[in-house]
Amino acid sequence: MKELLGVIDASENHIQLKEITKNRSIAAVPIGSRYRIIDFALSNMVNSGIQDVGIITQNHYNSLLTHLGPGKDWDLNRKRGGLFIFPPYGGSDSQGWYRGSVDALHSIMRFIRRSEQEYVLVSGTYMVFSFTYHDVLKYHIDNEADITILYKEKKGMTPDEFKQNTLIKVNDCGRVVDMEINPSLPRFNNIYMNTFIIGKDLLDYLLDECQSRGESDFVKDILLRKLSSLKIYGYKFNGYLACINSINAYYRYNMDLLNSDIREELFIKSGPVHTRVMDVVPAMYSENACVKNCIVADGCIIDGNVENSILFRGVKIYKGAKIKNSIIMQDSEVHENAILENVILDKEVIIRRSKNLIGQEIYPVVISKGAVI
Amino acid sequence: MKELLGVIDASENHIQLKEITKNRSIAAVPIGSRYRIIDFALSNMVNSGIQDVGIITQNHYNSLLTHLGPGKDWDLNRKRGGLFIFPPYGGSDSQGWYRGSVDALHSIMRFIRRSEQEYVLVSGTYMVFSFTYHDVLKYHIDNEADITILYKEKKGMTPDEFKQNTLIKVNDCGRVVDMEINPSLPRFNNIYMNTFIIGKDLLDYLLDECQSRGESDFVKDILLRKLSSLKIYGYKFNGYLACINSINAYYRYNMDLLNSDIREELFIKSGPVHTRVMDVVPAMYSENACVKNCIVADGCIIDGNVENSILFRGVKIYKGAKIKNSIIMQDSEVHENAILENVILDKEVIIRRSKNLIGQEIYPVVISKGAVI
Amino acid sequence: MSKKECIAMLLAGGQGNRLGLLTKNLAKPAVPFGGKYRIIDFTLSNCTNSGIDTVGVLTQYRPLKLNSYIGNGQPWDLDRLDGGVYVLPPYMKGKVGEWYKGTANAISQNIEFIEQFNPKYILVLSGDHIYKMDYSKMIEYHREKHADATIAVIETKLEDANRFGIMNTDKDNRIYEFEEKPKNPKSNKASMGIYVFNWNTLKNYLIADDKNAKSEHDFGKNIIPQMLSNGMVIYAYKFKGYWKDVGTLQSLYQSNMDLLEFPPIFDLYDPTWKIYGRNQGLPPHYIAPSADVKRAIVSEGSSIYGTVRHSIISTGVFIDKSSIIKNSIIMPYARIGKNTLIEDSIIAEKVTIGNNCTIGRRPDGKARQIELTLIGENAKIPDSTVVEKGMEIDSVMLQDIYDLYQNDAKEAKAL
Amino acid sequence: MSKKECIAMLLAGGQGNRLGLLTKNLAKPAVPFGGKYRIIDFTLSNCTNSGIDTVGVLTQYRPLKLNSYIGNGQPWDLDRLDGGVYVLPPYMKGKVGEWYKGTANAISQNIEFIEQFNPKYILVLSGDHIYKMDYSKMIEYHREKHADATIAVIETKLEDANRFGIMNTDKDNRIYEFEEKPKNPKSNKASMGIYVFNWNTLKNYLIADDKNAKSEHDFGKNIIPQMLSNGMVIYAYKFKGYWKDVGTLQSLYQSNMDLLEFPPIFDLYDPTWKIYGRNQGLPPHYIAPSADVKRAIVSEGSSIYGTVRHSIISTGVFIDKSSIIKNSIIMPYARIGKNTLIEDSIIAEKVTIGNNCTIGRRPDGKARQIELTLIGENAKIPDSTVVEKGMEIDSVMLQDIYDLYQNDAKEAKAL
Repeated sequence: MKELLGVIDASENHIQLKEITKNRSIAAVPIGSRYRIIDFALSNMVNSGIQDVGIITQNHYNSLLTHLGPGKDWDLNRKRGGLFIFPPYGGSDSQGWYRGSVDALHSIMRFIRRSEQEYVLVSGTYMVFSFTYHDVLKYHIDNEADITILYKEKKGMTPDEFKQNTLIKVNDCGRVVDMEINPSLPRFNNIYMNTFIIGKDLLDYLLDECQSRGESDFVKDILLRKLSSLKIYGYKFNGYLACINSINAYYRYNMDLLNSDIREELFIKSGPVHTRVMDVVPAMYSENACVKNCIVADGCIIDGNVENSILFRGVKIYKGAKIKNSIIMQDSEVHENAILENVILDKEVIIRRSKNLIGQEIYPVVISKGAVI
Repeated sequence: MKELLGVIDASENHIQLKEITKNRSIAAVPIGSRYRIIDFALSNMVNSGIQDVGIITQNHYNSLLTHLGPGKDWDLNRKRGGLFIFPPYGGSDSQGWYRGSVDALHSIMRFIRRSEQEYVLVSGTYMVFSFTYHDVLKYHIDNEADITILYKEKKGMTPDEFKQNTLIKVNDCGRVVDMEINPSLPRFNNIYMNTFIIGKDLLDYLLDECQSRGESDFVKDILLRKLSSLKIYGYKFNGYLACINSINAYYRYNMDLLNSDIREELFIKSGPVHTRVMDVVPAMYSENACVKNCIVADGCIIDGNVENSILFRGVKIYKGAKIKNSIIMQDSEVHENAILENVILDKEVIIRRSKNLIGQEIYPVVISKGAVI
Repeated sequence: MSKKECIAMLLAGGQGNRLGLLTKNLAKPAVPFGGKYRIIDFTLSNCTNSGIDTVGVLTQYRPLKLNSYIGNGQPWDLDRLDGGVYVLPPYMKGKVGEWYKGTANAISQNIEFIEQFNPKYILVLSGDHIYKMDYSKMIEYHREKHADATIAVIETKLEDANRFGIMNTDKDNRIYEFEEKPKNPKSNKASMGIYVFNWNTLKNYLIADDKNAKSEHDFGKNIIPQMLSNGMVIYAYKFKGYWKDVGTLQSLYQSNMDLLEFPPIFDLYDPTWKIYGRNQGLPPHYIAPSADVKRAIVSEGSSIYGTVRHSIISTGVFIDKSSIIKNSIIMPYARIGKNTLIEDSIIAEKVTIGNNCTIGRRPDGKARQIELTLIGENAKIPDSTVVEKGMEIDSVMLQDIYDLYQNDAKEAKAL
Repeated sequence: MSKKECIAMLLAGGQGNRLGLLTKNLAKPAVPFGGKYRIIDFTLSNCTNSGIDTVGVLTQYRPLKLNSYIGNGQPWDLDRLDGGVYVLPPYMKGKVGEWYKGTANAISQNIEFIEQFNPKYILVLSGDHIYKMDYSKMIEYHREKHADATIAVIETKLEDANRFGIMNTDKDNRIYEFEEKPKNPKSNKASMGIYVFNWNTLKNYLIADDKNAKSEHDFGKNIIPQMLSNGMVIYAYKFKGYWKDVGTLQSLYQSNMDLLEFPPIFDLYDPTWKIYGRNQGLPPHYIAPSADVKRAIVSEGSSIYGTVRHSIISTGVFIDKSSIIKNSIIMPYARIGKNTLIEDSIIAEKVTIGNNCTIGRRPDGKARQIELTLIGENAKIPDSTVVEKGMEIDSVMLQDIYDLYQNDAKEAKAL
């Protein structure tokens, strides 16, 4: 896909997951035992054969920078092209914090203009799915579209998720004919996936026009306004979509990964999900381990009981500990006879002997990074 | 040199070279046909076998980031350790722009503390020299010194250079007994080279103490004050030193490179000076070329006359052009019959046919990047 | 290229006959180990962790997978600008080429390669040992002793000493005699096959040895004895810690099982001495509600629906419901069907085992030395197959068995 | 490993006899070219620039320097996680090993390597051609034509066609006949030795060819004619642009000299098609006040105090005062003394030439075909030596000459 430049807008600081996003952006939030949320958006591009990817970051970008490094693990540390990370204030075009997606994109317009590609694929990170974009680009070109946006039918999603999203109406030809932004009671059937393809020159023109009017939101100030004047097409995505825009959604979608079909679709079908390689040993199960329905990363040492849970790298579960319906992030430890249920432990948390933490499925308890309880 | 952590403080924005530092830090200023000033400080560390290097940057760090990339060209793109670049606001410890060297170092103290090394070598960039630090570290340890600073006898240097520098007095045992900062008429004989070795824990303590008193300058607020309470030793450097703290010094020291002995010392004796590899073809001399006493980088095409000059990569000199005593940076072009004398052209300058630019040796004409004249 | 203090030469040429079918299509150092590693990972990681950034891997037997596995050396941080890892096969000089004739000859044929780096010391390593060792300390010892050569030794039980090359040393650990598998060992210091040499000294011995038609061109049998008889200064460097030569199926199996001991005999969890390997980019492993996993190592990308006891489950393995894996090593990407029992077995890479099979069942009530069963790479074992204890089976044999069966069937019909 | 659309196999095995002493210690693709390159840089850069990220380099002759030069592939951006560049020597399978017997056999011995990547197409390249070509366009053409094989051809003068493998095609460029060096060529389409094959098809032909004891196992002589006779669809892909087989000393010299043409016949200055090579990290070159350099290519790290005319000066070369270099190639790190004349010569790597020498002087007033003089790698030419036109000299010969001289002197004394 030499024609497609990838851009990931990871400056989405309107998405907050309680303590989990206190010191990291949503893009850097750990998910699925060994990944970060951005791994999906980035791997989708790499698996589509996209060779140049720019990532726009905003506040708390440190953990994201550490995670991405020079892009080796995505094979994007190339001599020409590869991975470009834009910290705020980085581009000489930028004038401070981004008010919205238009500011964010505009700040890297020089990078986009200089690229060799004709089209730009822009994606966010908090919509998690695995997909390759060959067909979308073909669809875009065949339709002679100005913009092609990805959408999925909303069925199966909860009202919570609509509130922070855009719903669209698509006619029989695939043209997007109407949109509603963050509705409480949506009239339309399709959720916009924060991902679109656009010609480089058109993007340049639209961003400039929008900025010159003092506006800053790509969906509200560009897509919605231009529905009739531009040919905006919708590409229907039929796969699995996780929209991680709240702590509940985060919890629920992690638990989804215990379903083998969903794992198959996310991790295998569209190619591997690349992530930072940590060189950790395989997981070790002791004589006392009792593990049921869990996904477990390398480096775990399990001497206790774990059920319906997600264990990240290097987690230690001591003898007699009982863990149920929980997410335990990297290097956390649950000591002897502690009981956890419906809990999210951030990284490097220590739960001392015989402590209990019980949350509810619709209100999981969240423990901040490094806490000792 | 597994015991030594390298830190380059490239936040030196008190050093300004007219238009040349308008959009780049002094560390990123081009020098010697194919280098940037920071290449020397960084290569010194790499050639000393230092494996982890942190670089502190401040404003205009974009060209520096592009130049360094992930550190491949210095073999510092390692799995563990290697090159760490700290943009301002990058560390969660930092609270804004650095007031001075203490702020700069303090902002990366977490990085320093976490390192495996026992000692830290801190260096600036605008003092250009080629050296390896094995003997300095041995000297530091043998003396049981608290801090060891590098100095060179001032003879041969001009009064201009003292004004922005520190001069020191060293006793027979090598102890630094007095210092004077930016003197107009110096009483001491030795110039401090902005480079020192210190124990990691001591550095931590001193920075914290200094910051807690609201002070910010490492030389004035730490070195000078602690002359008696700490064992501060001077290590005498006997090699070639270029102190690039003004446009005149910049011009003069570039011209120094036409001296073969100086080139031998800078580029060969202490190991190669690594820089960004650009994959440019060798230089091409036409039938009409007449070149005398010049250093010329790859990628130049020379069809005219050049004397006593420094040509950077990709420079084009057309037929009949006459260039003398000048520095022509990357991708600049001098068209037919133009005449340049005592001129510094920044990158991508175009001098049209038959234009003349004549400066003076002590006042070279400087043309900004991208200018067309 | 700049001068290097020390470069390592890793002998990875052996065919590894004693690993049976495992090395039929695979160089020994590329054999999987410990769930997600290959044998060579340990030596390469030791090099990186010891600060040795230039490693020549000498290989002539089926190096393809090894070559691809090593690739650009990035997983071991050996993708260096100046140095890094090089796979060194035999090559033609002028009109003739010759294969490596012994460990010493393999180094000797690569004198030119080594000279490029102009090293002071050379570290000779084997590609089939499992251990963690800081070579920089051994080199430091070698330097301090002003030795011409230093040999790493491990203290064995005296009764085992007759299976090793034994170093007889003076009080200062200087070696005065070397005995290959002595009947009456005078010492328990066994050579680990790890040598440091002053390169200039070794080079001369290699050149001389090459001209000696009677020599087997082997370090232990020829070079070291020759150096000793010339009065060269050779020291023994005592190594303490876990070390295992995994040159036989039995020792490979045992060394894998050692990883399951708790507290560990051989600890891979030390963050200051990571073992690096090529990562496959697989998702985390999944333990199903029907699974029962105890005393096991389980690697990324596997899915377990059955029972696992005291076993190593490698990357990408699938174990279906109601199956039982006991005291076994399941190598990468093997797939085990439903209701199958596997005991005391090594199941090689990409093997498929059907439903209702029994592989290597241990006779009831008898506790004696484990007799291993081995299913070779890519073999497809049909449903309801019984593989008896101690057998070694690969896909070609399976075809033979099948043909035989067809023949029998034909003949039966003909009758 | 993931499936690759196309992988490249680069034939770099040849000894390159016709490059004389230049390849005495060096594989042909590692011979320096154009000041800072080596011959193989052009093909590897073409691969990278064409988006082909997996390249096998088949080599068996003195691959050390080539191996070190290629290293981890980083200079050509071929240090990929999955793919990249692999040096592929012959290897042992079971007890036996065999050297590559021909171009086709070299590929055939690496079927297993290729299968790992499961490619749809395979691009077969030579390691000793100088050209810039976008292989992705050729593959696209191959795909559009639904061809089984596609061969790149260049149109030569009809009178030269008898020195090439000539493709006779129909109007659509489909090849119906292949003639090796025909006396009466029917076409001027010469094979460039660049092939695209459907891998599955080629594999079958390779396996069949290997079993044919009469075959020379060569693409041009055996595989292509066999495919044609079986009615396979083979197309010719016309290449326009600079292309030179630098398999002889004369053509290597000429191709270097072509770089000095202005406007360039072969343009290396195109930023969209960079030629990559391993960078030596040398300082810029220096032209002294006493120097006079015209019509020359001068590379990093050299210092010129003398006169250079119509010559290639490579990296790290030193040319002292009052010396004159004319119509010559001075390869990396050569050092030329004072007051020395070099004409129509190739001075190989690391040669040292003393003061007051005359190398390859052209007889006055005679303008005819250039007869080259070659000084081989590492040779040290003493002061005041005269090397006559057309000679090839290396350090070993110099020793012989010296011994001879000593003998003569002794005999003279004895008399």
